[in-house]
Amino acid sequence: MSDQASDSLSSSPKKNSLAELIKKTALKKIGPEDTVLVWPNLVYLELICMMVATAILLFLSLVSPAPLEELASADTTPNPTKAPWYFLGLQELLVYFDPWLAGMVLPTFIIIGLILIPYVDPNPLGKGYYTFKERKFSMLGFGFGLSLWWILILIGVFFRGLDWSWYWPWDDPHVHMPAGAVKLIDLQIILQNTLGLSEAPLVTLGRYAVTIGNLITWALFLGFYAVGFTVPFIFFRDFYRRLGFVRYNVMMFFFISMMGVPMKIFLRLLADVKYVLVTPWFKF
Amino acid sequence: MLKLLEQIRGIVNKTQVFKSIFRHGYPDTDGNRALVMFSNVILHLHPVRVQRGALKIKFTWCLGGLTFFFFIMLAITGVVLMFYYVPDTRRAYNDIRDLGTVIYFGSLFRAVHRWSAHAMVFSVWMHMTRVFMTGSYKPPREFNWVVGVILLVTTLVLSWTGYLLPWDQLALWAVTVGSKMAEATPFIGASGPFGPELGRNSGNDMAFALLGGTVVGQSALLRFYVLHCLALPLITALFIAVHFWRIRKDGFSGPL
Amino acid sequence: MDDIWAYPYRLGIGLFFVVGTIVFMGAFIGTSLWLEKAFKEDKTKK
Amino acid sequence: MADNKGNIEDPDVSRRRFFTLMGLGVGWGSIVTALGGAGLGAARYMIPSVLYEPPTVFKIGKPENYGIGVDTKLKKERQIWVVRNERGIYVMVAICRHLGCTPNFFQDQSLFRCPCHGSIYDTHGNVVGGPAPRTLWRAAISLDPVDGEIVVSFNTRQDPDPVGTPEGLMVEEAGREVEPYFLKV
Repeated sequence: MSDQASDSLSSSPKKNSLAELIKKTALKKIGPEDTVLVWPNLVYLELICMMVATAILLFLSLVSPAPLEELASADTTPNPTKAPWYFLGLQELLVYFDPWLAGMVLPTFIIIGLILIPYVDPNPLGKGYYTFKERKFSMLGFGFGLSLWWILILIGVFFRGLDWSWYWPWDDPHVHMPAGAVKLIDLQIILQNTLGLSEAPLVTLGRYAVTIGNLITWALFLGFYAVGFTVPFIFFRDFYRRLGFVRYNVMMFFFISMMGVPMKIFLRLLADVKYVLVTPWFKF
Repeated sequence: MLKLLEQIRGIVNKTQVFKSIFRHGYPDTDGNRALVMFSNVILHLHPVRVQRGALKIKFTWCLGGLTFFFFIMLAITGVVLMFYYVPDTRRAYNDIRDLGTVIYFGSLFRAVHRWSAHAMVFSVWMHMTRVFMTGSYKPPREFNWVVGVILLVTTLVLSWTGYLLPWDQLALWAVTVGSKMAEATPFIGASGPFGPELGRNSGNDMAFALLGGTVVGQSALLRFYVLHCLALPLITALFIAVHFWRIRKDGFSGPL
Repeated sequence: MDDIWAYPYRLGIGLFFVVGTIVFMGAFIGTSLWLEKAFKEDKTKK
Repeated sequence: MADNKGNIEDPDVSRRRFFTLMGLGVGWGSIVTALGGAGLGAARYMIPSVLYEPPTVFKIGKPENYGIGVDTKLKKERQIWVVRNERGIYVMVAICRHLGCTPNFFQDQSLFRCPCHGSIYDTHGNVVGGPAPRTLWRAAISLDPVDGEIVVSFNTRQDPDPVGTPEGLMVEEAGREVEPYFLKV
């Protein structure tokens, strides 16, 4: 995730940024006057930190003890069932994606994506100090993913009520929302109906009846990735060059997938699309 | 009065017992302050000297240290809670209720355990955000970021396994949902993509291995208990050790 | 597309989603800018 | 001994090299095999062969006890709904196909709604809203020849591939009302 690319594109000519780079990354001499003894400076700081944290924990525990719900029973699910706050982002994703995707594949992507961050970020600037200007792309990219996660958690905590329906703060949380106000439709059926395509399958592969609409959704899905990979390659060639072939492709795969998540959510919200792509084995 | 205390300290510091435990004098001279970091196993997590910038609260926000502190807190309160808990579906719920009603400070220990868990998840996220913001994952510290991500995962799995133990409604349904997700894993879950094609069914898939059965019942409770109280804390502690070791070897990334 | 403001609040949720994400990103970038500035000022003071 | 470039090698060295390589291969091979075997064994160990779980075949009384519509009285005890329509009886499993929560039946709307993630099913089990990817299961049922009670085989379940329609995920009803998932009584 480089942003020198965007830096050199936008503001300073290349020479300057190179000189700056060398200046910034040159080994700094650390003399004894720049360091302090850990005892007592750091050790006492840590002690104070721990005392404060203990005090806060004790206070919270006394004010709000751990809850205990009714005895577990397999026949009645509490309504609504909310996981602890840190899993509500995941629970909210499950509304928009099938369990295999929201529950397994997307979390795995998030974890692998996080692990890969240091290996796809070739920018030597911004190491060990706060900066936004020297690494705009990586800050914006990471910030976007983080914000998505937090907004999903926020929605799960405060805006979901009975039957996992959406409740604004001014809605009565004790009244069930009407069901089935909106019908969700697969994208290929929307295409079939609006373009007047035939519903008859072109080919049948076992359980898989491939229709024209289905092929178009495949094209749209693969096209989304294709465009995502090519556009930066053509228009931000410097960006590509700095990353190199492997880094660029790995990074872009996760980046495009991340952008796909809110896109699918919006397709669901604004166009009532249930699945973008349907096969007998998986749907999303 | 102060003088008297100092005299007592002087005598204590010279006794054979004190010298056998601590290999340094009272850390009021630079020499002893360095020696205390060398010779004390816990303080040895630190270097002798740090850059001035590493002390800035505004730089680290103490988040990594706090996460570790919450982990210690969880270990201590967790051991205390284990004295009164039996992982049996017929007993577990009542054991937890007893903690709140008939055991002195039982409710407090449980509350501290729970709040520490929330706090630990939060501080792990915040620590990660901070490390990203300061670019502290950049070479040569890439691998320590990876270890950090693993610690994030174990923290989340620890909390997930933890909340099955009270055997209340939240416990049962959170784990039911989680095990259904495992069942939906591609290739190794019975309802996941290509799972049935590869011969997975409810008797041999991922969720079955996780729960030790087809429903969230006794064997699932025992499995989660073992994972939560033994296996995962050990794994987490191991990775924390690696995490700290790498910080010591690679140094702080902080400013001067 | 009959009344998209009514339940299930599709447009409302969508807007909330966008605005919320922007606010969180603003907080993230803002914090980083603030800390950057704070550390620069520290340096000049020394 | 000569390789293809015509260089002559000392046969002793080459033989020693061969044995060293073979020794290394055998050594590392057996370590990998042993560790792999141990890993597979551990994985198999985690999958129990005998389960101590409640019975999955049980009786739910005579067909006459169930009137037209959805009967929810066995949801608590057995996690099933018994449904009778004009043609006969079928038994639906009260497990949401999304993530396994227990949906609630709303008599006024004739809908099942799941409290976990908001899936909505109609009385046939078709998905008419929410994230559920498949229709509700129907359990296999039969009549006991001795006392005439309905025998439910909880783990033998009908699970056809649904078709996406503007109305939701649907399965043709005629195809579902077949033995052993339907009783014409």
